[in-house]
Amino acid sequence: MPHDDHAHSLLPSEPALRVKALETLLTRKGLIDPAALDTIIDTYAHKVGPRNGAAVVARAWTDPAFRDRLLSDGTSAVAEMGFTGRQGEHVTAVENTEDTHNMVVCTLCSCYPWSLLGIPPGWYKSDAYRARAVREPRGVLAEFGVTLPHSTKVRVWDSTAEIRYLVIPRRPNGTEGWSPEDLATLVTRDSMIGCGEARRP
Amino acid sequence: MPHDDHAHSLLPSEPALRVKALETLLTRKGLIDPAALDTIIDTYAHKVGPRNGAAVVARAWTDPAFRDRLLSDGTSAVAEMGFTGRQGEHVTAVENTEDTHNMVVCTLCSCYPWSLLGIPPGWYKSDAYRARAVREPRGVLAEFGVTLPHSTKVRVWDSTAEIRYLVIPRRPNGTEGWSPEDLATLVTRDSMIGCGEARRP
Amino acid sequence: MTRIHDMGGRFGDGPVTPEPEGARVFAEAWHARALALTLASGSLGQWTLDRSRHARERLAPADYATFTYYEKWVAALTDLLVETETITRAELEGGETALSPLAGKRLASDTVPDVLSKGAPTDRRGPPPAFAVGDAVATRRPPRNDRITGGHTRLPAYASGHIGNVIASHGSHVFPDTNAHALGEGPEPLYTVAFSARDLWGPDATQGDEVMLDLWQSYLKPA
Amino acid sequence: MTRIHDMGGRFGDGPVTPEPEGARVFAEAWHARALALTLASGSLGQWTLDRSRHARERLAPADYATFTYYEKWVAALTDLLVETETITRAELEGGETALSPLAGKRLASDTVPDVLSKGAPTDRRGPPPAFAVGDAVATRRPPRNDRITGGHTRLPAYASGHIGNVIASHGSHVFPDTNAHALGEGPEPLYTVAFSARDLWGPDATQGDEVMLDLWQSYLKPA
Repeated sequence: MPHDDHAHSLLPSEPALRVKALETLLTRKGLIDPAALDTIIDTYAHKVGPRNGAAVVARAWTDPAFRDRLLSDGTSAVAEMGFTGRQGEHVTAVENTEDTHNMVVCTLCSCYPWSLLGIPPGWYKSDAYRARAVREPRGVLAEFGVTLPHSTKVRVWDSTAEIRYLVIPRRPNGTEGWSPEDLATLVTRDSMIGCGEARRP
Repeated sequence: MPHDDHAHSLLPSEPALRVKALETLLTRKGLIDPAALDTIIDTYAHKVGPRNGAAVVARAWTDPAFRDRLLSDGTSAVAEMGFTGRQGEHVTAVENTEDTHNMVVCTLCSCYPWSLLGIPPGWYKSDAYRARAVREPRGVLAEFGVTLPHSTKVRVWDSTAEIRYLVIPRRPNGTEGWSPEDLATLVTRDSMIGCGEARRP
Repeated sequence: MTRIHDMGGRFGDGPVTPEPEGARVFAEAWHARALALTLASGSLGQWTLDRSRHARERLAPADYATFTYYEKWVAALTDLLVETETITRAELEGGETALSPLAGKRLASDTVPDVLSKGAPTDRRGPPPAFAVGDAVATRRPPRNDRITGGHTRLPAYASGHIGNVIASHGSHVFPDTNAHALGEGPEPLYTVAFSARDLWGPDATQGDEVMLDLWQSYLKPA
Repeated sequence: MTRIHDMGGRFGDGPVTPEPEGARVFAEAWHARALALTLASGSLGQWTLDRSRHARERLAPADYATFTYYEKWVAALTDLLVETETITRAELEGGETALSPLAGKRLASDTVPDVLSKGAPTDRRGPPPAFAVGDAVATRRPPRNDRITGGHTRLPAYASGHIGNVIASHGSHVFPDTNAHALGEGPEPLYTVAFSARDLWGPDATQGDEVMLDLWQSYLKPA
């Protein structure tokens, strides 16, 4: 798109105006502090996002004792690294192997491990993903460019309660001796949802 | 609404224009004869409608041998009266009694006995009716002003195949000796779907 | 659910709004044209009734949920016309057009009464029925077309995986699951099966109330 | 299905469209405001998270099927604000307004980091678990809230009436079916149950693939 084009009209969209009107009303009633909204937005726009999960994964790849703690009690293990809070109160980590590929969905709404991955991407919240991930995970994976052999079993985790699932993707070959910080750069958001693999070095 | 108001703008609606465009294209290609459309419309607007079903019901009320034939082989019995054809190829009649109230729906689309009742009313085709009639028939009946005692069993017929169901409502009291023609005036469309009762004299 | 159309038992829809007995058959003139256009196009013989039902079911869920009734018909009709190459996308978009090779099959006005009053019965010779009136049967779970993934089927989700009793046997009828997909009429025994409303919906349903469905033999197994 | 939101397994949706890893968290500025407004309003304590989920599920099916994600959030938020009398319809329509008695509970900017990083765990003391890891269990059919007709429940229709195996036991957690309806937290044992994909979907699924769900004890019985 040329730099002088706008993706949308400059006229605010109808939902944008409605949200603004609601915010104004709630502010007038003393129910909302707009500065608090700014802080919430800043948190999820800049502070809490997939880099958290990537740090967890990279540490699990390099620290076997941590990996064991993560798999046996995900909530405590990620809390060690300071990752706690909203939509991450109860964490279970599931590990991809040659035999098993894990994939996460919430068919009933869009539950997602915010404390580790931030706000879910649009596709995770889409009807198509919610409807299809449980029924045809391999078809969905193909749309992400991932093809698994039939010998790899697919386990789809439908997040129907407050347990939030983090997928530990397979560590790429050729990364022996890498630091956790360098490894974390290979860990994509999609790989921690189970819709992708970690980047190759 | 004052007589000089229009229910809708005089500007044709978008679907109206699209239907018109499709008709024009099909006519140009020689696939459609607009006069045939007129004949189809005239058939269902003026000729085939609930008066057919009402005549069947009134005869069943007054002619015990016909009633027996209607209940044992609905298709043949209504064919005797000249009611055959599209969306009425296979007819089953079900009779309301003090013990049993029958009600018809098509949850998957809007199957309906056209040859006997014509084109279904809007509510029959609505999501609300399709979704609710099977689960809470008594709640739906209440919206039609019909309240049944708990001792009356409700049987809902979901028209999932090409069998079309005709409900024979209960004959109103006080109609002894009435002619079939007079009785037919008491038989409403809704009563033959099972969402109403016959009119009282 | 199988698809968005399979809404039996769904919560969240509002009240049913009765209409006066004398209300117009077609609320809008275009509704009548849409219906007639669909019937006349169907008589060209390029698709089956089952396929036309499936074409409506296949509409995008957001369209199915918001289109009015006849908008669904016209949208599905257009899809069918293009899929069967009866018309082309270019023609739809206003491009040049020519007489169709199917023009000879055009429904003539004077044959309409005959065609409508003849209808298209779906009873056929078929295999002997495996079940008798009175038999207990269990419906297939999940509800699915077992020949075509995501294909047309007439077992609603709400009645899938339940046990009912055969109350009528209708001989064999054209099988929608094949007939909608050009796999032939594949006639199968058809039954009416009665289910306890309590079984289907739980204790909110009134004891003794029943729901009846017409189900083909391959949807059923002995219970 | 229970409601329109219960779409697991539905056919008819298109492909999933991946997004670049670096895509903006909020595609539109108003998305961010909608999310923040929902979180800040929730912290007033007038409803539970379960009730807010139910408020989204209760949107009219046509709205649910066509609203964008954050439109659903804002529509449900508005419904909750009015239902709890936190705001009035008249205020929404632009009428006069006054300071709310709940103003003292307003989420302050400086407490946001604390509130978000604390979260709201849902594990509770509760009854001892009736099932152990390895047990076979059958899920409730139909899927329903057995206290409130049409109420909130977290058993998806596709997994209802199936047999699976308990693979994890999580102690007791707040029970959404009561907590969404002001019937208390009613903690119940929560399990992760594994189902064979073939059982759920039929032979189109790959042998050995599984679907796991987190399910509360009252959704389950011994199999």
